[in-house]
Amino acid sequence: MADLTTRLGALTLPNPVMTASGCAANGRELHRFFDLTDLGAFVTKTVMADPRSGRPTPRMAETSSGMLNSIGLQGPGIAAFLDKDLTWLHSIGARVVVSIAGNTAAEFAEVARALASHPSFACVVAVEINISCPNVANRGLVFACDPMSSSTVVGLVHQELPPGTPTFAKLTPDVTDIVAIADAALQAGATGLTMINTLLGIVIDTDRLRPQLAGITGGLSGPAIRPVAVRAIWQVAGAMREGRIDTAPIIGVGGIRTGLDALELIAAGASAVQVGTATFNDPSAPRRVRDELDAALDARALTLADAVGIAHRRKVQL
Amino acid sequence: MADLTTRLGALTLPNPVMTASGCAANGRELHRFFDLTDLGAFVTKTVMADPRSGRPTPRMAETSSGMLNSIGLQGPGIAAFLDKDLTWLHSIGARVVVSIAGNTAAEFAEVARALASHPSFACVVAVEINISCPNVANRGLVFACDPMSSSTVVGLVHQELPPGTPTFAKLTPDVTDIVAIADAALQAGATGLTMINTLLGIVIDTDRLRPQLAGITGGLSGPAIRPVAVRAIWQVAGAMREGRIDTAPIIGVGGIRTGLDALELIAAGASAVQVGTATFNDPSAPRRVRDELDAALDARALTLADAVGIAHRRKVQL
Amino acid sequence: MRDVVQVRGEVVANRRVGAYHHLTVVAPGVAELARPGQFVAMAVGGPTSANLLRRSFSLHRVSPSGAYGGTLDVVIAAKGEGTQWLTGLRPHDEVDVVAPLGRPFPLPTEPVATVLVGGGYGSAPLFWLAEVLRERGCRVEMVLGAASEDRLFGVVEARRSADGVTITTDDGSAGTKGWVSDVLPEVITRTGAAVVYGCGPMGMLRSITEVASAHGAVAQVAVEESMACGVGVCMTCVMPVTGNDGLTRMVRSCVEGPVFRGDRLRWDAFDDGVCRVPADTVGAPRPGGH
Amino acid sequence: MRDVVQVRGEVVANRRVGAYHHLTVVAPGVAELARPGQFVAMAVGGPTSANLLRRSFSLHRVSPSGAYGGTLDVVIAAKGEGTQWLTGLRPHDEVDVVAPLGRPFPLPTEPVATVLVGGGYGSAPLFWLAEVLRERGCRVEMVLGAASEDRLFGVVEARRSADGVTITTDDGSAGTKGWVSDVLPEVITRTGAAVVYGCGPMGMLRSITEVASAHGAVAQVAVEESMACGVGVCMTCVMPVTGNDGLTRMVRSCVEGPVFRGDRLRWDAFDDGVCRVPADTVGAPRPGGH
Ligand SMILES: Cc1cc2nc3c(=O)[nH]c(=O)nc-3n(C[C@H](O)[C@H](O)[C@H](O)COP(=O)(O)OP(=O)(O)OC[C@H]3O[C@@H](n4cnc5c(N)ncnc54)[C@H](O)[C@@H]3O)c2cc1C
Ligand SMILES: Cc1cc2nc3c(=O)[nH]c(=O)nc-3n(C[C@H](O)[C@H](O)[C@H](O)COP(=O)(O)OP(=O)(O)OC[C@H]3O[C@@H](n4cnc5c(N)ncnc54)[C@H](O)[C@@H]3O)c2cc1C
Ligand SMILES: Cc1cc2nc3c(=O)[nH]c(=O)nc-3n(C[C@H](O)[C@H](O)[C@H](O)COP(=O)(O)O)c2cc1C
Ligand SMILES: Cc1cc2nc3c(=O)[nH]c(=O)nc-3n(C[C@H](O)[C@H](O)[C@H](O)COP(=O)(O)O)c2cc1C
Ligand code: FES
Ligand code: FES
Repeated sequence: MADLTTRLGALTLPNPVMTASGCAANGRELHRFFDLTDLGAFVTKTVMADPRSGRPTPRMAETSSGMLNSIGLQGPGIAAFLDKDLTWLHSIGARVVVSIAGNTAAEFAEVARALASHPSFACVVAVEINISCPNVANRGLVFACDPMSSSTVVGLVHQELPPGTPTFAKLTPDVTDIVAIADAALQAGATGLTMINTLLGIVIDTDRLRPQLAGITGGLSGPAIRPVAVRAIWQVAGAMREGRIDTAPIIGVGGIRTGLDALELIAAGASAVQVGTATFNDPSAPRRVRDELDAALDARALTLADAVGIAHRRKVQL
Repeated sequence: MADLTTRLGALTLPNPVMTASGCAANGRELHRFFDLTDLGAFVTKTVMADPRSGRPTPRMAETSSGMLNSIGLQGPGIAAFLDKDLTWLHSIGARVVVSIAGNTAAEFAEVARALASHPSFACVVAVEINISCPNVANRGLVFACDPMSSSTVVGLVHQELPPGTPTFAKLTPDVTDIVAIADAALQAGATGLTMINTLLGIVIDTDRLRPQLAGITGGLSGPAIRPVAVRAIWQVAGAMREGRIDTAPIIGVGGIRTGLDALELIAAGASAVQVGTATFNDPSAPRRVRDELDAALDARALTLADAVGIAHRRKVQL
Repeated sequence: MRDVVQVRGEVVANRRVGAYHHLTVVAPGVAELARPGQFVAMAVGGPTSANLLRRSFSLHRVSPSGAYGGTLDVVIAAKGEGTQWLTGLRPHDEVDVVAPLGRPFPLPTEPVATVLVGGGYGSAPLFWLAEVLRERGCRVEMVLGAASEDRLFGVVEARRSADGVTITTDDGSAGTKGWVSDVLPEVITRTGAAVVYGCGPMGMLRSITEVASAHGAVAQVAVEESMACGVGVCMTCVMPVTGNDGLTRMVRSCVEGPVFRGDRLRWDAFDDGVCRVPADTVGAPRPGGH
Repeated sequence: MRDVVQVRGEVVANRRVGAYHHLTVVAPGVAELARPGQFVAMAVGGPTSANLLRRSFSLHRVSPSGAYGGTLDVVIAAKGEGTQWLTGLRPHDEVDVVAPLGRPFPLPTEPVATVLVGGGYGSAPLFWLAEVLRERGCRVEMVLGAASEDRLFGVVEARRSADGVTITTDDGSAGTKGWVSDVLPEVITRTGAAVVYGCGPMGMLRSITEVASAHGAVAQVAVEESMACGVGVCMTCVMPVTGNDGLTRMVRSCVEGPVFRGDRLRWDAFDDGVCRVPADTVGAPRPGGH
């Protein structure tokens, strides 16, 4: 057993493996396959203020080593989420990261406020601010495509949470300069960053010759995008090492299927990782990834802490 | 046999299938597997002014349904290219698209000038301007990440080519707003656009725990990225249909392995397609894709011209 | 208690049956938990696969212990990459299975007459259902329909499992030429059926529901929507269903289905391969909204 | 005339040999074109594969026509996903092959003495080479080395194909304990060899080259660099090689190799798993970058 303990700012977790938001619902379903408390943390499906039906179907298309989804942030709304889902997660003793979003910056704040005032907030170890969603006030441009919108949201959410609550801004890779967005989120007070959300993609149904998803575009996820996730983490961690932006913990997500995949993101600079699409292939994937990571670190005689960002230190000088 | 004839502005080609720059060298190697004149056009490896050794090795990493490459635009320089490679392509009767690049906007122009004055320019049906490469004058930022740099390059190249020479600006998907870059390239005089170049990625070697590529970052290509290519083409073709930018032909590239894959890009708005990484899996891929596309169009009782952008017309109104 | 298992199954047999493949897989632990109407999700492509998503199939039959340990049977139409891979499996090949999944067909508490309607491979789960119903003293009639004779599944088995069998094919190559909905009214009327069970394409399930309602019977239908996970975590498989409170919600067909009461499904939302979100759905987009 | 074929091969046999698998594949047309030192590129993972790139293997042997039509043999060490898939193939499975590729070992025009040095599976192409050399009247000595006995390939075959055989293992489990370079000077001296052929890991090829040069022999070595295409179109497999004009260029080892004259390779560029571009290479990056 390698020492898997990880530190994300002031937060310490027994191991670095989490579910990814939207890939594990709110816990009950995966709890049939493994004990959620085996994970470093459980990340909930992004919740917004009101109930949302989500998009029409088809909502998914399989792609080479990945998939597109266009769920449209379907969910019960924050009130029902707190009373039913978070309360249940609390009852089983899970460490919970709650993912929140809003159509406007004010809605983010509203959701954060409701969350902070609920009794089950006690099980919340961090809040993930999903800024990779469309900003209604800005022509539907994704918050995380714009440094200004990103920092507004993060700032407003922080005001609603008890001081010291760890927050992670979740970034989209669909930008020219992810370091600039990371910088804006950290300047606005985020404890750290979660990278990456899905890439925007389209699949055409070649029988009907129209987009396969009813909502036309969807988010690309799965092993196909892992090199993009590793690159995003590397760039942002690199900017931190060079002092170009503040140093902060990174949660890596994107294409992790095995313990070695997780190790890639960790070596690039992530202090924790999330397993998303792979869970659809194997409902036990998050726990399996934890065990495989454990074995991989053992085989290399490393602790988790040793491995974080190790590839920067070992990179070849040409 | 479906009618595969395609029109790219003033240029008419007998079929829409091409090789992708850098995935077919300069022709001799693939000519052992099939006759290059069977293709709509042959696209050469990007050539710059001087000979270039390219990057150290390892230069490649296999990824899930794709690969990373960091070749570093290795090549013989424009003079040797013209005398040996273009002359040979001319001799076999190929229709050639020459891909050019430069470290500076002026180098692009220099390469274009040399090209235009060579006797074998006669076999050149179009010039592809690979602006998805680093601009030495702008901190190494890729030209195609910035509308201004993109338009400067395209404008300068145009001045060096005989009036009416079709040019295609090749765009990177690694930008927040690809429509803005497309617009800049077209405003500057490009006949059309080639989309997409590779996505920036990193793979970590989990034994050595350092980046697997000697050059650290590489370009992600292959079926893994097809949904991103389809999306980029869809967005730009959509902007054209809505009159937000000038209408111009699009050459689609990214993840095509089969005729149905090609049809996806075509239905999204591409008038021609390029087959890149799939050639490494199957050296006959470009010609096979042509034949499979032919059969797929036949089965749907469509000509190539019918199929271009058809998914926009058929999309579901919600 | 665990109500689902994930096991590395071993293929015992893979037989061609008409247009389909009948696959038998050793999958210990499934039979003890499974009931008719539930399904299995199988991983495809082996360790180097580019296809990540599991494929779902109705459980045709399960047997708690045979010569090889507990097995499950499915009937597969080779369609795309995943089903082609599965139907190409040979004995001793491995396939990862998660089962049983979803809600089974609800069984009547009284020994009423029932009609079981299957379209194409949709008949696969019905023979097992028929046995269970007859054990409870229910009369079971079966109606099997398909485009053509080779796409009918289980005609011989139907004669054994049911008290009466009616066959339809679109082209008339077997049984009555036409659709199951053409013969269904007569069967319901004749048997006085209280419940009609259906499994097959959505269009067929809709007409079964209409015919059943018109004849005072309840329809229980097993739907088929694209599923990325099959276990309830991805929200891709939703459809609009009206609940006991009269409100429509987008519910997951993998965990709240695949069996729904036919009259609870919002058939008006399905059209041309798309299922829209009815305007009165809980949380439906508001004008200007999401 | 075509000098390469792409065919859908069929596996005839897959035998375990020590730490390796010896695969025989029906691949019509290859044997007629192939010469020792050339290689084959095989697609892996079947139709749903996430592994796009072909895997390269030295041709161990070819036979123009046997019971099954022309075949080729390769010796494979299971390492990552691709080689695991290949070594798991069973008779009648299909595998797409492109062969022969690359430049073969150049043969001496005179009947000189030669030494053939193989490290691990690197010996695979040498037995065929030995036959061809002996047909030309060359004396052939073989030196086979590996980490341990199970990683030696073809010791028995070597005794048949060569006039003398020396074995080394790192752990002494067979033959002399040590490296091939420890015994090579004696073999060259004793036989008066004019050419040393080598195939194996890069470190070994380097020392073979050094020993050969020191003893006035020419080294011809078959290198191994990661290859994305194997056919010369991707530029991933390059290494710095000095040409007849004395200039170093980054050349493709798949078409201009895999066999190079050892003294033409810029060994100084290889270090710690990376091959740098020597500063005097044609087109090398200038300060300030390319
Ligand atoms: C509850 C349930 C029970 C089913 N029972 C059977 C059965 O008994 N026999 C049988 O032959 N088929 C059955 N199907 C349909 C079967 O799952 C699909 O035909 C299969 O997934 C197609 O996979 P593919 O790789 O061949 O096709 P592709 O088109 O390549 O599949 C691409 C993706 O879309 C999904 N997909 C495509 N069509 C369907 C579909 N109709 N339903 C769900 N997902 C789909 C696939 O799972 C995959 O993720 C059932 C589906 C569901 C949801
Ligand atoms: C000319 C040549 C001849 C070879 N002959 C033999 C032989 O006779 N027997 C044998 O067992 N092996 C041989 N190899 C090595 C063999 O090609 C690799 O072991 C194999 O490609 C590894 O594939 P994998 O999927 O198991 O490993 P992975 O590490 O999963 O491969 C990932 C990617 O890297 C490439 N790669 C990894 N290692 C190598 C390597 N050493 N050489 C080339 N590409 C590599 C793979 O092709 C693949 O694209 C030869 C290589 C070359 C270039
Ligand atoms: C079906 C699906 C639903 C998702 N929903 C959310 C979501 O609600 N909130 C969010 O922040 N990310 C969401 N994501 C993105 C994932 O959390 C993750 O960032 C992304 O899928 C990349 O990781 P992966 O490759 O491991 O899946 C979703 C992804 C998928 C596939
Ligand atoms: C090995 C390799 C080398 C490439 N070299 C070039 C190049 O020189 N110029 C260029 O414009 N694109 C180059 N590309 C990008 C391809 O032309 C193409 O845009 C990209 O690979 C996406 O297509 P694909 O998925 O079909 O490969 C290269 C791609 C690969 C894989
Ligand atoms: S298939 Fe994933 S929730 Fe139903
Ligand atoms: S492997 Fe592609 S050029 Fe050598």
